[in-house]
Amino acid sequence: MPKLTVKSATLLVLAVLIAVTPFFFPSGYYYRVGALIFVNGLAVTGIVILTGYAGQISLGHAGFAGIGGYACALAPEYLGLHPALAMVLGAAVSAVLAYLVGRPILRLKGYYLAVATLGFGILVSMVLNNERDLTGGPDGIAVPELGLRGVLKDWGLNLSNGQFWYFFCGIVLLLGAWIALNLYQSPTGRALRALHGSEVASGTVGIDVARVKLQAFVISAVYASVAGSLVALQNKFITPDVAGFMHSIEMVTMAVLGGAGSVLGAVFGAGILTLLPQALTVLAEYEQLVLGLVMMLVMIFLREGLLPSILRRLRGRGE
Amino acid sequence: MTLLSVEGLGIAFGGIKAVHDVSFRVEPGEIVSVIGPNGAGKTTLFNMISGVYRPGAGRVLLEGEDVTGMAPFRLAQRGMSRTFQNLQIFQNMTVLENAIAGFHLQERGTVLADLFNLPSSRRRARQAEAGARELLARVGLERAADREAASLSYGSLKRLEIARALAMRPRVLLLDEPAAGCNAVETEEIDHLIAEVAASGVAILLVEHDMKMVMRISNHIVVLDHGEKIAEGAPAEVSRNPAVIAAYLGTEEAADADG
Amino acid sequence: MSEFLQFLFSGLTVGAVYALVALGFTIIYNASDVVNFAQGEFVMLGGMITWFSHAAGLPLPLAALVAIIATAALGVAINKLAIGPARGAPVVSLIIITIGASVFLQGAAQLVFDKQIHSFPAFSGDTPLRFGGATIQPQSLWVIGGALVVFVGLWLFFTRTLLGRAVLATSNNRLAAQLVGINTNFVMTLSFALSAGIGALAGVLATPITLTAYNVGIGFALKGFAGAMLGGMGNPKGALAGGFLIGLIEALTAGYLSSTYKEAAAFVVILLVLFFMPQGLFGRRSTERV
Amino acid sequence: MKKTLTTTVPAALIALGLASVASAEIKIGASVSATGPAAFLGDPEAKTLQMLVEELNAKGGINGEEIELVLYDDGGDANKARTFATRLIEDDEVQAIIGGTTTGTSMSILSVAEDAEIPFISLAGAIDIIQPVKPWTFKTPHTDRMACQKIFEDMQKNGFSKIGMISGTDGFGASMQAQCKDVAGEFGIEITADETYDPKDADMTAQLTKIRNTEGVQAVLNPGFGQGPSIVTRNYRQLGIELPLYQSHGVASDGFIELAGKEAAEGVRLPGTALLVAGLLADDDPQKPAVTAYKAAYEGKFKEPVGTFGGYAHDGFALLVDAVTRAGSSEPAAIRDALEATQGLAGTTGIYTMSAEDHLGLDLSAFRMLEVKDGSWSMVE
Repeated sequence: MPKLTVKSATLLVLAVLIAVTPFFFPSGYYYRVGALIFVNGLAVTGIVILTGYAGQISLGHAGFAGIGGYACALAPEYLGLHPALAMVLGAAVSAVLAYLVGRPILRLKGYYLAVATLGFGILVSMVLNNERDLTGGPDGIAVPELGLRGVLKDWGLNLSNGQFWYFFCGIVLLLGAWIALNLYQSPTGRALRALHGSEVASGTVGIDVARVKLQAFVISAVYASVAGSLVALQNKFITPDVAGFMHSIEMVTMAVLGGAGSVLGAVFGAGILTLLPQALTVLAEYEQLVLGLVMMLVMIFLREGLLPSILRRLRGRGE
Repeated sequence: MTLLSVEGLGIAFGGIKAVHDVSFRVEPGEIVSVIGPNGAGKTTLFNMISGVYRPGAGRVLLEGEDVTGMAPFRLAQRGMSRTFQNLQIFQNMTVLENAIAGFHLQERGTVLADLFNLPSSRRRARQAEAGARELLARVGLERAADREAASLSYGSLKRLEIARALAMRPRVLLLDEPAAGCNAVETEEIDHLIAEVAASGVAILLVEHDMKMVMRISNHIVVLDHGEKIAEGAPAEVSRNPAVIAAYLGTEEAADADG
Repeated sequence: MSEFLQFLFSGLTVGAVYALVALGFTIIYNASDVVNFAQGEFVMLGGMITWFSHAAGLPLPLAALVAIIATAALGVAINKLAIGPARGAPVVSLIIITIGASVFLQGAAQLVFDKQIHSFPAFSGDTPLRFGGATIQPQSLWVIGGALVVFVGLWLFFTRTLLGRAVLATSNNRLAAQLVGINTNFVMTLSFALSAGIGALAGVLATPITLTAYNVGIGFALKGFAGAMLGGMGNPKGALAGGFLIGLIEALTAGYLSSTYKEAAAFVVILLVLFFMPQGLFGRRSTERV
Repeated sequence: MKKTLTTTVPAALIALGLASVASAEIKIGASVSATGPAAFLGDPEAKTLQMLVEELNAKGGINGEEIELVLYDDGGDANKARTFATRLIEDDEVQAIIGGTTTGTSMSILSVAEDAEIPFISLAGAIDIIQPVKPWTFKTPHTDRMACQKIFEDMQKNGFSKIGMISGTDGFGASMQAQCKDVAGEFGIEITADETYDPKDADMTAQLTKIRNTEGVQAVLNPGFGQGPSIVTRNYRQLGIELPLYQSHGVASDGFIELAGKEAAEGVRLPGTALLVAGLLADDDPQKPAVTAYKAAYEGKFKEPVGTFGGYAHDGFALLVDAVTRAGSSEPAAIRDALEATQGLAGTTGIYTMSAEDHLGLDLSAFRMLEVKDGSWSMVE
């Protein structure tokens, strides 16, 4: 068997998944779920870079998703920007903010880093909740149409709303995965993983630990921001929930559940946690109970995450 | 010109002087060993020189420039590298990647190039990989290149750490017990490697418990006891120094006999 | 002046609850290096079980006792079933495990009890006490007194009893503690029981003021966590001071600045403290060994 | 949370789309916030809908056809609500949707429903939901603005012109706070103190002290739901503030009196619905039958007091049943047209008369000014 690199294998699996699964969709609703999985997968890919590669924790990344989302609501209205440009602006604002906040925060480690990022996320969501005149407050705010679907229609590609967002988010996820995989094998990615392995040793080989940590933080913030923008544009509506504490936790859980070290694991984790509430609707009140149980069991028994554990077991059987 | 000079270095933890007023110099191509009984402050001294701890007193000069308390990565940029007594290997990476990480200063470029896999990024990575493979061959680990670093034996990890430290082509190299846990053959290999590196003009500062090795390869020896320098000089001089015998060699032999 | 006093009372009342939660955090953190995000659920359970037992006919003191014992048992179970098996896992995994426990307990509480808001009578009536033009509910004194008593109790326990010293020894160096014959498993069990019990006590004392429902835990957990962090993780004195400080900052911000950003003030202060004193107000700086 | 009446584990597979149930003729979808921060509102809504569907089917359904309710819990999350709305329409193929406990979730659902041309009855307060009028969207609760108007009317009658407000920062409180500030001028009322609290706060004496110390305040208004208003009411009495306290319809339930304590709640006024004073309604009151029937059924079944929010769900369902009955068809378009033609339907909240311009169909008269007297709700003359 010709040896595939992790990068091409991951991209291939994702591309096939995105292209082939729609043939098995019984209804349009599944496009919606697929699109959500891709968007979550994108945000979680950012967490993979921060947590999986660089070993840093953030319990506040939903804050960046909030910034990305609200940029798409506010920039078109106040700055007259096209929603697509608003998304870019949101990413830029998130990057700058991540840079400014990250510099002091990333000196902290472990639980201290966790609480600092958590505080940051809560502050963002508080602003979105409280600045009602600007953000619409807890009730949320409308987001303009991206308009790309109309353009595609003019070109003769007629997609339903659900289909359009499924494929659009799928393509953005592929792009995000490609970038994350590039980073993994690159000098910067190596530096990130090195500092994960040993911060002290990283210093002695000349890695500016503070700087590369900050790079990882900024990059992952951009991922979260773009994901937030995609949710907002897709829903044409956004509420501060997107920046909430529970959303931050959800992102980290998805990453760690799937296997924080790999992009495919991230998408896998995003898939599981996105599908879980959809599958559990039948089990009525048990949703929270099951979710909590899954979180605990996976972390206790499959420490490296679901996907790596499954792959290892498969490989073990194969050999 | 003196490559590394240490002047009156000292540090205290919670009121206890771990290292006090230690001075010495290391010239290019020279191997200087720091010896002393357990707890004499050798590793603490190393940590201060290499910027892991900020010294409470004294100065560290690198090529005449004051680098006291400078962050390790800046020291690395100025040509100082080190290994660790209790191994600081990137356990989450392969052997080859560990060695490549040593080339960080040569291979790093802009993040954007790395994110988009631009030719410049690939070229840098390729060059680093070639250099890393060469180094692994030099320390005899070329066959283990693709293994997880965590799966290597202790002796191999020691060599890997030296390879990583050499990757950045340091002018000053600090080795903290490079032969600890190695068998006789491995120790001899490391011996040769150190001599070879020194011969190329690198200043080497060594902490080592293997007295035979120390006596064999050192040009100069600094003896610490209770954080203070009690003697220094050529190996032959030091080994005859009664204070050293009393404070160090005696206890060390006793310890060796015990265990 | 009476205005300031009123803000002070408000801050102390809320701060005492935070302090109790922070003390609970501290005990578990000391014994196991785990920050237990489910700490807030212990408060919730303390309140909910007391309400439930009381409504089922038990006299209030007995209902409270049942709640504290049941919650302590749950704390032990969480240690045995979820945190013990994950010993040595990275911080992220431990965070997710304890948040998982928190989500699980909430899910269980809404099934076992309900989703309504509940309360039970204050211990010493509802007639407010007056001091210098300001008023305070008698129940507030119960909560503040509770926080102080628990703190002094813990202090005596840790400094004056052999068992307490064993806990401290375990927190300093688990292996060494085992070597000198301390049963570290028992110490862990004890710590979780104690921590959960204190959380439940906070719920019992505070519910007549704050009311309770299945989802009130996470709010207490965040504030208590922030308080513990502000004071310096792992230091009971810090936890007490940090908890009260957060309460006071909130009340004074609400009183003198803006109630809209009262929550923000607490988090801004925490961020500032972390930036400038990364070990918190009372924490000790640690040196990494290499 | 899907709850068909026969819930089995194999149904989990069905929910994943491997098969689909198609037994009932009329399929109604619902997405409410039975958990999460708005669970206090959404939980009674979910219970009410389940209860009413069961009751109706026991009586033989509508025009002889059974009703199937597909109920999901969106946890108050707008993004989830949109997913469930998509699922209800595309996968469950429902003919109408009731739900949207909060304004945010309602806005999410309505955009899906409008696109798919499925009638949607929202249970949330904001006026934006039905203004401008959207062809497929209706709602049952009064708008926040109407609640403000009702309260200010009463204040005006009592000669108050300067008031203090203390609002929750949750969606309900924040939205009503904004509406009240907007409409206050029309009643010659000036808001001289404007404070807020977090829905999880345990003590509001700091904010109330500030209001008390504000020059010239004659009354205080507290928009909010959940435990916040109960704590505000207790703190209010603790501080010995003698000014009249107005609460919002957000706490219009017997539970409020219980939580705030009878003593503390004494004298509190709020705009409520007939539901709270079922026993006090005149026998010829057109709302009496609906109100008493619902109250008896709900309190009998769930052993907890009825509240305004469950009432919204009751009315949403009643509107729908009425529309389907009149339309004689379960086609979404026919249901929509019939909904818009609703005339004089007496619900628990008020008497609904819809039109092409008005998809709420209530006026201020539906609100009754209530006051706590001797520990229970009474009507203010």
